Amino acid sequence: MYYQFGVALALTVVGFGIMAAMFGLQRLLAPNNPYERKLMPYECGEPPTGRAWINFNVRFYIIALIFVVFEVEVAFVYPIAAVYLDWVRSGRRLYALSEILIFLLILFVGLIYVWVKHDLEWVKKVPE
Amino acid sequence: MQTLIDSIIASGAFGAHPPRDIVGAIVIAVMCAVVLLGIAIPFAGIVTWAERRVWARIQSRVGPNRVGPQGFLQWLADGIKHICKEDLIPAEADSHLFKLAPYLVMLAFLLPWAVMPFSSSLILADLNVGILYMTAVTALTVVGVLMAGWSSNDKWSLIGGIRSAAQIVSYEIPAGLSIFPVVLMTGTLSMQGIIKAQGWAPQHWFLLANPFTFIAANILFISALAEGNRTPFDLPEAESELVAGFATEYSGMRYTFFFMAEWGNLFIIGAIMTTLFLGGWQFPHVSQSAVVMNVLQLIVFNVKVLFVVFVAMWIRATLPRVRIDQLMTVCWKYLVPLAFVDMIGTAVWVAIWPDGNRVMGYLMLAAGIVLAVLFIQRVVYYLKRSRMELYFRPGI
Amino acid sequence: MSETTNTFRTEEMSLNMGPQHPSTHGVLRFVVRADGEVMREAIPDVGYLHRSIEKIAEKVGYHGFMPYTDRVDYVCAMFTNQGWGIACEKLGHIEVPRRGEYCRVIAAEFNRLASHLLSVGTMGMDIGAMTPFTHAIREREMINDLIEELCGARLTFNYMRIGGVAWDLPPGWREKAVAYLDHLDPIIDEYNALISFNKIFVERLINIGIITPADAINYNLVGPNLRACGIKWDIRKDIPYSVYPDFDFEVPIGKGEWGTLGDSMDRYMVRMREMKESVKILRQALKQIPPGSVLAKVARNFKPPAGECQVRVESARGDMGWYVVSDGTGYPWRVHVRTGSFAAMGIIQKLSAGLMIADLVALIASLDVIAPEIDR
Amino acid sequence: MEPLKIYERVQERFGARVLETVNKPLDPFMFVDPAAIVEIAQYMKDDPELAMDCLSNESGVDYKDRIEVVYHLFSYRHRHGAVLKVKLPRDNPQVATLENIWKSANWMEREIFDLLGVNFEGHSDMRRLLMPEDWPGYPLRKDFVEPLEYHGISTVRESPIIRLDPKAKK
Amino acid sequence: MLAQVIFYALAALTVGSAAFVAFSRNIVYSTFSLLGAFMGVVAIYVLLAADFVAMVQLLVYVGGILVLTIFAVMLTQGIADVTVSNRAVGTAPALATVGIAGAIMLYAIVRTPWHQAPASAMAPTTYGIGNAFLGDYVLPFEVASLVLLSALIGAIVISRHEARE
Amino acid sequence: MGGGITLNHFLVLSLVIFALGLFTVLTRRNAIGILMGVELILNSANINYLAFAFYGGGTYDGQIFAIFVIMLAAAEAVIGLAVVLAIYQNFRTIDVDAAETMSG
Amino acid sequence: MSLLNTLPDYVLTTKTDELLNWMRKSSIWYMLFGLACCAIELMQTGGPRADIERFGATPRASARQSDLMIVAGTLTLKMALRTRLLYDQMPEPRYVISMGSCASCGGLFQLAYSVCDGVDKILPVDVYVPGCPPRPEALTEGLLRLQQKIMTERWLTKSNGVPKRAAA
Amino acid sequence: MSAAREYLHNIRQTVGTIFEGMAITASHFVRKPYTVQYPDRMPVRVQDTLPFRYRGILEVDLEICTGCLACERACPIDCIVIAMEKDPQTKLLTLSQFDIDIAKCMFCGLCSEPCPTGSIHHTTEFEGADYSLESLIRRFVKDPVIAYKPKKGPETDPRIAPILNRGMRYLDEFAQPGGDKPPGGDKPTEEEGAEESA
Ligand code: SF4
Ligand code: SF4
Ligand code: SF4
Repeated sequence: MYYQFGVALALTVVGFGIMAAMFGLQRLLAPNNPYERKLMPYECGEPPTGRAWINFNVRFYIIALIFVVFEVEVAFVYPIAAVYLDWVRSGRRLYALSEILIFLLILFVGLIYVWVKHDLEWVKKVPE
Repeated sequence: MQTLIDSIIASGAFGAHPPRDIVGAIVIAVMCAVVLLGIAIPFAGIVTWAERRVWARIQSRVGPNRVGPQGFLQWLADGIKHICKEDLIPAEADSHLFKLAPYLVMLAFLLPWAVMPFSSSLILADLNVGILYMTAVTALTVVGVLMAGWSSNDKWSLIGGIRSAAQIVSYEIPAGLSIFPVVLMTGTLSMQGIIKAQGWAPQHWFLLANPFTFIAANILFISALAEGNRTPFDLPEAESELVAGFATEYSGMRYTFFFMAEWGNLFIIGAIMTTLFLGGWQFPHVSQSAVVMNVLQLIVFNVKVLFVVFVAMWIRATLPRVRIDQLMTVCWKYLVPLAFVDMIGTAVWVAIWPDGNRVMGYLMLAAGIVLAVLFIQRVVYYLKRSRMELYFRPGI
Repeated sequence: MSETTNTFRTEEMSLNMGPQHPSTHGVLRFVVRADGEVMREAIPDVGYLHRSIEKIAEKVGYHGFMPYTDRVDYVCAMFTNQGWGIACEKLGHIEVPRRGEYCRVIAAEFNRLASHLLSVGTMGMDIGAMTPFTHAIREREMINDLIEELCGARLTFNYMRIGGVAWDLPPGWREKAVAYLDHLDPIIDEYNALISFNKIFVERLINIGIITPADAINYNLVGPNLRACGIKWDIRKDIPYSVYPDFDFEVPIGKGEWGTLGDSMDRYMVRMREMKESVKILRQALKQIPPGSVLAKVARNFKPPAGECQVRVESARGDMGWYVVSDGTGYPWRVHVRTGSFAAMGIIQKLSAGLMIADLVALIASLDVIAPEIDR
Repeated sequence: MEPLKIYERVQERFGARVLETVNKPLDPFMFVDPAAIVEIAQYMKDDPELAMDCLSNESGVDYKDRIEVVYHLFSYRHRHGAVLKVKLPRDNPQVATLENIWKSANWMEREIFDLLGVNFEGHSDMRRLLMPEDWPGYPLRKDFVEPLEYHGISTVRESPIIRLDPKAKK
Repeated sequence: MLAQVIFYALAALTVGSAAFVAFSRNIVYSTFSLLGAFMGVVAIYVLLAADFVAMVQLLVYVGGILVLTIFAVMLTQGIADVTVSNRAVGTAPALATVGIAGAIMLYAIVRTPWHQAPASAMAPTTYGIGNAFLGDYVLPFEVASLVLLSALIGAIVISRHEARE
Repeated sequence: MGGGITLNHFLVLSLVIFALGLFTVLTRRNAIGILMGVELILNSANINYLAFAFYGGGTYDGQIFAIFVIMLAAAEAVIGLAVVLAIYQNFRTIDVDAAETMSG
Repeated sequence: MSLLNTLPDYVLTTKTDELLNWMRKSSIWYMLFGLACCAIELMQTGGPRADIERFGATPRASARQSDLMIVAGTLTLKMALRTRLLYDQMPEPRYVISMGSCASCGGLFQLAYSVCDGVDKILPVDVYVPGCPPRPEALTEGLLRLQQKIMTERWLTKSNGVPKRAAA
Repeated sequence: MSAAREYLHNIRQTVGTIFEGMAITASHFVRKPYTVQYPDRMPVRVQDTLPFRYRGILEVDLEICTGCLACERACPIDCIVIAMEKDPQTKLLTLSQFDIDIAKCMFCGLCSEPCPTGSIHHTTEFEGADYSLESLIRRFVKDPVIAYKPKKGPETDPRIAPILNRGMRYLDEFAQPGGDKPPGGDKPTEEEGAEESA
């Protein structure tokens, strides 16, 4: 197993090595004379107004909240999904099935809740 | 992998009693380099060229055809041009993160190649959590994209980055859920294991194993498109709204890496689909020699992958783009519940027929054929309607 | 969840869309005040293409101004030509030969087809579908070939003259034109099936930028934008000019089948239907074009008597008003063009509140604004 | 209804504040008192007989001694139109805005202000529409002279063709 | 000895990023360096033959919690002024506390004679965990889903309710 | 785990991470910063679990505990960040002390 | 180029230069920069009939990734300032094609008060394409001219960072 | 339960329309690309496929230019410059300069309309891209030439006659005021094949 994950490590190292090499080549070949106007933020040819580091809409945040919960749930289901077949083969199918069903349904309730509470909708109207 | 290393040591290429781990490291590094330089990066490039050609043909154009035969080297030209381009870092940008972001995005593009099952024995590392690994590392893109969007200190980039991040994370859920049917039916997470559980004939593929897996395959494909920022979900680089999304400020090589990662991910999407649902490298056992078989399997695998990639391009050339709220609606109100139901259904199915149901496979195959016939009928209909002269040569 | 964002406003950001921005056709600029994805308002900023054509009219004579009218609205230059021609003829009391009028109508309707094709094509492009756009461009190219053969230019035609047209139909041209129309009909249907009825496309357009009929009139919207609000009004029918009374054709109006009456989808569909109508008109015109001369006698230094007039022609973007004041010399005293896009731009700020940035793009495309028509 | 009839109707309603009705063969029009333009416009919009629900065109003309603002009204209900004009002094011309009656006046008046310098009182935002904010003068006036350069960009360009004999110039 | 190299490299990565998280004055930098810490920990898990746990860590921490944190930072910070101005506890006392606690634990660690079994063979851990979930640990497993549900609902309620004021 | 890497290595490593996390928790006034510290601490705890499971003759209990810890960490993060959002929405700041004073 | 001749590995450099130039010239990404009537012809140049993508030229939305700015149309004074900024924001090497008489010298709008007569007043122009508007093939020809120009550039011998332009 | 029906309806509609769209795009794979592979890979030069009326770059046949200056006067933007001397005793006009600024020209055709001999006319040539503005000025007079004097009756000079015919044919293209023509006109038919290029 170490060898197998070692591959992942090696991939990272080698890949970054390749990237670094390309950057070196670019430094060798590409022209480079920055000046102040060239480095202005690109905004369709207008001088930019206001700073770009603004706080964005809260919707994305809610989505992320919901996402994390379901992500954990997905992580939990993996092992039992992996062994489910063995359990079925060894005749304890109803037991295993009910396990999975209960687990999933409980979280499905969560999804329904979020749904009916309109937390999945996007805000369209912004009253002044 | 170990066997290979052992054989190398036995051959005494590294002297009598070399330290085993060092040799292993060297071998692995070399193989990684081969895979990256020989397969990953060229495929990423070739996919861009192919996409431009396919797209052009659909739009009754020709597409790039000057660099090399049929413009085959277009991707190389693009790359080298970008090497020769100036590399700008905007003054207001946060230069450290700005430089770091491409590495992260590339990382998410590099790691999946470790478990890419090219053939029965051509695989860098057959992790026994392979598919889980695949989904986990592709999630790394989000951080890189957010970093790029934020550090550029440019409004378009920020919106693009955040859109992209929200989109990728949301669609990870249906993607993850729609993998489970296969896991439930095979009881393994390793890529090779999943492929070995299928046969070479279409009715033995998981795509047609039963209705639930069919739905799961579609859900996975859609979610994968969304995670790869492909049309109809290409909001982050929606050219008509946000100029170029989170990559607006990037130029030269750094931009190329985003570019490469995006199109390379297309290949990875294809690989996942092929492995899970299209029977991977499975090929009838026509020859005794392992080499021949491996070559055949390699070809089969790549053909299937490229077909999936082609479908993605085709969709891109057909569909318009959805809006951000519709994006979320599709994900949370359609795909996720469907995936839930689908998974439960598969669980029941497996509980009833633990070893699969052969008859169903043939039924599904028949249904698929009917669908294809209908489709071709429509195509012929449109060809008849608009009198345009037919033309079958692939290139021009 | 909506209350949340009411009480809790995330910080506003002001975005610059344009002047160089893929979605804004030509050089428009919008200052968008957005909250995340949702816009508070989009303030149009025009004038990046103000070429002072109205002033130039006072420097070059009546004849010399004809090529400039091409540039007032280059997407459908035939109508600007026609408008200027009709205005001058009205001022100078010139009678245009019937065949000339027919040539004008034929050229103009072909141009309307081209213009609508471009409009629906860019609509598709802004929604994100590239293929319909290129297909529309392909059809445009064919129309360009026809018009090129007629008047020698693809875009800036300078086809019409005061008192008629400069070139008669070349031999064999009518057959080609009819053949093209036969080709175009199925293409329009195919185009509909490809994009217009696509679920995603419809969902993107319905209930976006709804204009009530009262608003439409109050803001002086014209042409397809006005008809999309359910008002059956077409200069060609209601204040007939040229030889339009000879033809029978429908005036398609918005029905709001998909969403609400007067939303972007209606505007889009009205254009699609108008193309069909133009095809109808063209078939009749090409059939019943009379023989005769195409150009009336007009002095080289054309000096209309002092006076003023306003003529209205139905261009592809709707009622285009030419207000010309002559002082009896060879140079017009004042020329003012009132165009459809100008009014359409005026209403965008009102419509944009509460839309998303992506919707703004769709809205602009559906109103079919063309920069030079606004700025002139 | 015929334009002339419309003018009569307005005239008998407003009497002296309608200065004169010019019956040109092409488009007859009517000069009104700039002070009364709002009332007259409001009346013409509200009166059921006239029902001018659309201000289809508003433009300004610079006659060397005065500036005229021309309103082309139109009624979609009765399908008839009318032309109003107001005479304004050339230095600091001012007239009340019609923005509150017809929304379409908003941009047209901005354009007139931009190009002719007519100041519309009560207009919601009286900014330049087409020209840059820092543009000198009003281009459509007859005595407008083009500035030689703008932000360092010279606005004149010599023809690259050198005429061999100056006397042949027309 | 390659194993040692790798181990120390990973440990250095983890500790380094963690230190950056702790000491950086720029909240955005700390957030992004959290990524390094998590990745390092993932690798450490792998070294400890817990491949499945490592993947879950990658999935949940990097893919989920980190993204959520970044969102939170971007949402709440007036990001122009990111430096955390004055600290709750002064740096010195904090260092002292941490130092003392650390020293005690270090002492405990080195002094305790841990019974060390020889490193167990690399069994694929997924099945073991799965069987345990369906077997002995079935109750915690179901409770976990309840916890997640309550977390979801709670989060939604909080973030909405508070805003209604 | 060959190569002379013993249990103590991992324990010390986790100890260091724990210390850093503790330091973060102590010194940050920024609620998000505190949460980040907590995450670090939980990670170090997990390393301990796995280390003991690994060197303690490979039963799966350690790993299962680790997974539950991760789950709890996720739940905690979700709730915590929701609270952060709520505080921010009400007080436009996430300075913990400030929030306390203002809520009083 | 005297500097070039002094190089010992003259052949090597020139061959590499040729290779680089060949690659660069066959992947010219132009910025979507339609200003006026010519913009329509620019669109149609990208369209099916005269498909300019055959030469590897694709439109880009962002100036950061584009090599070529096709000034297609009338450049008003109000727009000129923005154009300059956009040009500044393109990374080098960057090229400019002036499409149509307006962009070249103001064309028929030299009479106008609000038009900047010619883009060459604010930018260095590489290729002028006459026409009003130039038909797509004409623009394609302009692109080919630009490619010829690129082929004459020298890369391995740089002076102050910017590649030396060979005399056109 | 209309909500559920709508839910399913949405799915069905989406799938159906996408199916249609994919069919159309698929059908385009086997259609002929519309591209004309300018400049090299095409059977016939684009210039030759353009119609006779195409307003390309201007061309002047000095042999038949009468020096009447009509074109210079007609051009709205003065991009034609003609200079002449009149020889006092022979009363012959000598064209010493005939320059057209192609960079400025707007290809409107107003100049070729009044030309009595069709000497100034538009060609189907459009390739004029160049690196400098100066090279875009067309200077037709190399060394001064005697202006053409239109004769009564047909042109006899075999060198000039074909040119004059071409010029006259070019003029014929323009509609004559009041001239009565049968429908379709009786024009030379060089311009066939504009569609073949498609
Ligand atoms: S050159 Fe001619 S076509 Fe091009 S922008 Fe200028 S006026 Fe329009
Ligand atoms: S074509 Fe028009 S612009 Fe050109 S020279 Fe002739 S008249 Fe002048
Ligand atoms: S070209 Fe024709 S119009 Fe011009 S001077 Fe010569 S003859 Fe007269």
